[in-house]
Amino acid sequence: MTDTAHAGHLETATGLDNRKLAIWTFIGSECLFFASLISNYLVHKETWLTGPGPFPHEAWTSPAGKVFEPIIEIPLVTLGTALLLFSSLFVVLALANAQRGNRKGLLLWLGLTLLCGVFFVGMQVYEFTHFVHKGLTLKTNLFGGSFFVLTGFHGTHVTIGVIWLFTLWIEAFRGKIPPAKSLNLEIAALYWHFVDVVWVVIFPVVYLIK
Amino acid sequence: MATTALDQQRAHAAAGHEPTGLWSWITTVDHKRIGILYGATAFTFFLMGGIEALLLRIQLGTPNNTFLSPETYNELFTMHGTTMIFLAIMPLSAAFFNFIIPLQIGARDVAFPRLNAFSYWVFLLGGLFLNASWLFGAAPDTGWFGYANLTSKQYSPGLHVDFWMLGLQTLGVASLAAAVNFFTTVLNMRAPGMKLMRMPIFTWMSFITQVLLLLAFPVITVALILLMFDRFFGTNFYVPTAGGDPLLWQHLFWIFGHPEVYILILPAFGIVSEVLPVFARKPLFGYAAMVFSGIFIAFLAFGVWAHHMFATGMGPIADTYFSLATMLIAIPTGVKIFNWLGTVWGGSIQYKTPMYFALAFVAMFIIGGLSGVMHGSPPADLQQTDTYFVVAHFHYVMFGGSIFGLAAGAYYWWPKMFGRMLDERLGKLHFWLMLIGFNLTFFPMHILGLNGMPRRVYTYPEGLGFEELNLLETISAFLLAASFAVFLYNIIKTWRGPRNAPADPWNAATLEWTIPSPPQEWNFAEIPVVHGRDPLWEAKREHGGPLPEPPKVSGAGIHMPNPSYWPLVTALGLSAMMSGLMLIHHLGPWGIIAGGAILLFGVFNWAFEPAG
Amino acid sequence: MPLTPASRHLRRWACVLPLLVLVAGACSPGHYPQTTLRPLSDFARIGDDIQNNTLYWATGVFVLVEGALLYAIFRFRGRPDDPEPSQVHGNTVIEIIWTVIPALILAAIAVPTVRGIFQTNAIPTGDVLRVDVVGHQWWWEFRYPTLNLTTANELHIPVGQTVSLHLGSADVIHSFWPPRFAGKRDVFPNRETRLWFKAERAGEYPGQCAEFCGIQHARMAFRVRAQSPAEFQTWVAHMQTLGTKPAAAAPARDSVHTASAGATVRSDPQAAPPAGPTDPAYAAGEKLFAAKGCVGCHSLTAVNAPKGLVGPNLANVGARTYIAAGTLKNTDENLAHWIRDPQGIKKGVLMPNLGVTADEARSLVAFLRAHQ
Amino acid sequence: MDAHATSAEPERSHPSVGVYVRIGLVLFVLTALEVGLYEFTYGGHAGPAGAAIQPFFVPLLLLLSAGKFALVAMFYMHLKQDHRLFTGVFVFPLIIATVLILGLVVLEAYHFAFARAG
Ligand code: HEA
Ligand code: HEA
Ligand code: HEC
Ligand code: CUA
Ligand SMILES: [Cu+2]
Repeated sequence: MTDTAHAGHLETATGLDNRKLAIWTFIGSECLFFASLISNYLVHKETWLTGPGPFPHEAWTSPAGKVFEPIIEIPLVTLGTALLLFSSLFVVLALANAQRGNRKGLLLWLGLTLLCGVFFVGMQVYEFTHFVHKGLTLKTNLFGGSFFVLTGFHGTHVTIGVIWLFTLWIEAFRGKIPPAKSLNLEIAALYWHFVDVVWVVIFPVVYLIK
Repeated sequence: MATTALDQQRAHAAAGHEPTGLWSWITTVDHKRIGILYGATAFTFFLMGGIEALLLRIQLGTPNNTFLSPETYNELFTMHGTTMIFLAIMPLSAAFFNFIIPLQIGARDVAFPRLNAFSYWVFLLGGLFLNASWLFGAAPDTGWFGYANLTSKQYSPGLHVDFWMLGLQTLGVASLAAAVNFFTTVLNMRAPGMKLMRMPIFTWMSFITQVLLLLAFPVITVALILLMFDRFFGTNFYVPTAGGDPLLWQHLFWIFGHPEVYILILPAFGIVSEVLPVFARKPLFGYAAMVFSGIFIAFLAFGVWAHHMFATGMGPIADTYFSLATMLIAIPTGVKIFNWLGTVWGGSIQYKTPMYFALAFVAMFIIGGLSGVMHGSPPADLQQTDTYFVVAHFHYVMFGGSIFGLAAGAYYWWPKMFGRMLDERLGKLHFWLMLIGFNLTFFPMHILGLNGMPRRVYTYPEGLGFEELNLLETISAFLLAASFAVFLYNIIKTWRGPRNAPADPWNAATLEWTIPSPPQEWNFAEIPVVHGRDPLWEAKREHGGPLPEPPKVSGAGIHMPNPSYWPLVTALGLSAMMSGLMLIHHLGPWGIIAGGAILLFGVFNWAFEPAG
Repeated sequence: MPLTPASRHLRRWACVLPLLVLVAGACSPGHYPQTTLRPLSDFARIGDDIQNNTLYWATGVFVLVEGALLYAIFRFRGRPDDPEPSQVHGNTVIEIIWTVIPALILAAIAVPTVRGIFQTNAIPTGDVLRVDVVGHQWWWEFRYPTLNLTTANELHIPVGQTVSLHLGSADVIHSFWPPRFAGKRDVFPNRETRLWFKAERAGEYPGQCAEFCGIQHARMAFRVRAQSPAEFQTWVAHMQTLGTKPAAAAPARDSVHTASAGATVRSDPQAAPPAGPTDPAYAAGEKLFAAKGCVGCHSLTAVNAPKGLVGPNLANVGARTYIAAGTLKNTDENLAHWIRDPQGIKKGVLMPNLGVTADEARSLVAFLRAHQ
Repeated sequence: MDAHATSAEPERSHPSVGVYVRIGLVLFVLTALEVGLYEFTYGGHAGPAGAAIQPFFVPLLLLLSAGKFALVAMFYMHLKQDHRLFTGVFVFPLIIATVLILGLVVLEAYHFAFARAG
């Protein structure tokens, strides 16, 4: 992805790489994207008890007398959260290896990052299906809607990150990420960390705060 | 096939010839060509928006008119507003970002040329998508800010809102991609010596615009996503019966919408700040104040959104905050106005067409700004809101402001873009028709609004006193249209003429005028080194007079990015996804999947294509 | 024929004068019954005073700045061969001045604004008349909870008493706007909003929905009928007698409102007194009203009226100035036309065409006209 | 950031692997604290102390998560060492985003409170 018009004039005015500046710009913009989604979630907290359950932290008895347990399962999500945090650690280690030209280290840590990412997505898929089985869908109530949309868009970001990192893993495997090109990984890593810190906010807001 | 075409072009370029032909435009990544594409497309959409407005005006010319059915009227004002804002003014500004910014900062192209092409294609496809709704008899009909819950499935069945929602979503992608690109370009691609505080003021204002785009568009993206889930997937974010809240839409929309109006005006501020000094033959007065007031306006833009919502009854504390914050914007804007005055004051004003438009811009924008301040006072705004007084306000800022500013830019940069001088006499005719037509069309709206004429009504009854002024407005709107007919004629006439423009026809100050008109593909044979704010004036002063005409050079050894069609493929994939979404109840997920596959295919080929 | 200078002069004025008259007429608020510029209540005055204050300042700024601009445009005209003017880059003192002066002007605008914000947001207490306003696509429902009355499209209020409006919506967002009495207040399906004012003068005044609410947003007007306290009491007492059967002798339609400029005077009462229950057309109409399904959407009782009906309450429909939310004058012809072809008159309206024949319509009109 | 870098400024060296791992541990501990806090306030281990914590629960949680956020941004995303421009490009939107969330929640809460009181 070397898409810059810096032919014959390699330095930029700030001395910073175009792509790195661009990804930071994009991340800045994404802050507003997730802020809006989080606002949506919080705003509906007031009213999401309208409509049928189940609900996150409250047990609920349907008019027909069916009892719904609180739906959120903190241990499972804690595991996912930890995995995502560790993946952030792994990807900086992968980057450090890439910068030092240690291809094996790079492949190892990047591979672990990918595994964590895949597990996180898997965790979410499991959680979503589990919720659906328990009767919570997008349409059930506003908790369902705002929960699935917020965590779903986060999950989509993670999935894109996984695909991106996987491409880089293959590139690395084919020896196409020498230290001079470690920036390719650094950029993907920045995105990955950002997706991670978004989860750092979502986790307490959605799962822990009643 | 394709590769050979690319090869040919590469060979062409190496030999120093500009590639020509349709294919070269489809695969172009040259910021100048993309700028021209933006300009031509946006101007076409502007004419469409204008024709829509003329139809609205015919309907409103007389009371109880039946020229248009209520549905058609509602579709027309919605599409008129949406078209003018998203398909005319924003991309017309983008045309100038594209063509002018790299030239002004002494760069050979933008930071990401292929991303730039992608932005254009997405914009084009988004605009076509939105207007395709006419063919299905389902043009959007809920107003340009589409308030929930009127847009819900229950109250707006059919495809009208779907077209609007997905069309805007697509256009948002284009704007965001372009914003990332130009943000990076301005920061990173400046020629040596061009410090931030030496940047031409147009580049500065455009840069601030990119920041606004970056921060405002994600919010409407989310607002539209929520609407999309409501309409397609049965959520209830805006559906009150299920606990959802239509007011949330208003908040999200205006958090985007208010910064959006500064997205519309800041580029025009920039253009005018270039034109006034050149034709007054005096440097811009208070350069630093101009820059900081622009930044301040952008910053405040995020804190005033609810002044569009005074009638919702937000309570005294919120009203007070939003009212005071709104009024505060008058201060930095006033600083700009006074600095423009200071610029022409004591100058030696050369009355060329661009200067006419620039001066009229200042005069008209003041009127719109002052009515804006009147809106900023909630107890008064409760009467003004949703009347023609608001319609008058925003046409004064958007037409009297943005369009006059963009027209100044068009006349000013036309010779640079096409190597031809537009006809001065026709230009002035265009100007006078436009100035008079504009004021006669929109000034009476103030009076009508304060005297009780609500907006967005397809007709009004007799006896409320609205007849005379509405008829006057309708007639004047045609005068306004005539002014654009003159402009079109000027373009055609000039097109037939020779390429007669020198490199620096206006005795200007900035780098784009140091190179031939039109510029060669690589812009600068040698990247310039900048020593001050008005590099060309300084060079001329040093030289003791006009500089000699810059020579055309062969360009051998200058490496330019390769043309590529992957941006177009990717954009097509995105549009296919949007169409798939709209047809989800017919195709199931397959449309989306197919679109997504094309998108991914495009992205991967793009990523692994040698950029040259 | 050559014109003398004087007659040329005359000619010119002959062209200009009518134009001037037209413009002057078009600019005077008296020309506009729905104007916001001649407030008739305490609430509207607060906004009007603030608007005037702002407008004065704005006019001052306008004259000064545009004047300076025009002066510069003419004064500093230059020719290409003129020497380069002196290259001024800025002036800190003057820049500070033109930052501070606008700030002071804004303060002069902001102070009354903030005061006005708190005044208009105060919740009225004491002797207030509560009215619940419900916006429907595309008509207005008015309920008087303390009087247990319901009516539609005409808001009756007493002069001199503060009315406290509690507003809501049955479907989408609308905006309630009685320009002579108050600014707009949006109505929402999921929250209550508030508005209040004390009318100062009797009369009938137009109002309008001001938030785009679908295909017939333009035709969602209403009337405010401000009445003297005594008249209002009479009206209340009369309305409270309106059950399914109208009172035998409906009071003559009140045409006593002062003919103040801008207020529409009640049209003369229909020449013929309204038909009573004994009229055969009335009886036929009554049957049709049930048979055609009108009852499904319309109530004919003002007292204890059911909530949530699709159509407006018709208990006193015979006495309204307009029908269908300002679309038509309430004449027998129009009413019959409306009953036969609401979709043709107000496209998209939520009242279907029910296949009423001309004869049936006549009976229905007789029946409805008696509901005054 | 106005300074015109003449040569691509070699970014100040990134932290060592040891620092990364230590940050990772801290992140893990902070997460554990978050969950623990929940457990002791509302969860299975909520004792009498839980009620006492409740008023501080949300601020504490937000503080913990802000800490994690800052650690990742500063060390893993290298904001601490990299060019200040990156910090600006990230933190400015972050501020606007935070204000936006707060503003929306407050405005909507007010509206609902008002609607109910009415
Ligand atoms: C180019 C676009 C543009 C611009 C620049 C502006 C500029 C401003 N706008 Fe406008 N506005 C719109 C586009 C724009 N607006 C649109 C499209 C809508 C309607 C949307 C819809 O409903 O469809 C709208 C609606 C709108 C409203 C909502 C009205 C309503 O619906 O009830 C308000 C309320 O406060 C407002 C205020 C302002 C203010 C205070 C400014 C200020 O920025 C103006 C500042 C400028 C000046 C004040 C003049 C120059 C200053 C001086 C000469 C200094 C001295 C002056 C003083 C001391 C007063 N605008
Ligand atoms: C930049 C923005 C912009 C511009 C330039 C305009 C331009 C015009 N607008 Fe605007 N308008 C809006 C933005 C804009 N508008 C918005 C946002 C709304 C709100 C929508 C909503 O409520 O949702 C609105 C609403 C709006 C209304 C209110 C509708 C209503 O509330 O019911 C009216 C009514 O008169 C109107 C009229 C006009 C007119 C007459 C022009 C004219 O100036 C147009 C002049 C231009 C032309 C006429 C070009 C055509 C030229 C030719 C035809 C030349 C001939 C050549 C050929 C045929 C080849 N507009
Ligand atoms: C499906 C519901 C429905 C039915 C059935 C219906 N109406 Fe209506 N009616 C409405 C609605 C809704 C309006 C308000 C229309 C508007 O102004 O937008 C209305 C308005 C009216 C009005 C005007 C009231 C006013 O003050 O503005 C009259 C009179 C009327 N209907 C009479 C009738 C008669 C007579 C019938 C039977 C033949 C009938 N309606 C059947 C829904 C209905
Ligand atoms: Cu109701 Cu507009
Ligand atoms: Cu605004």
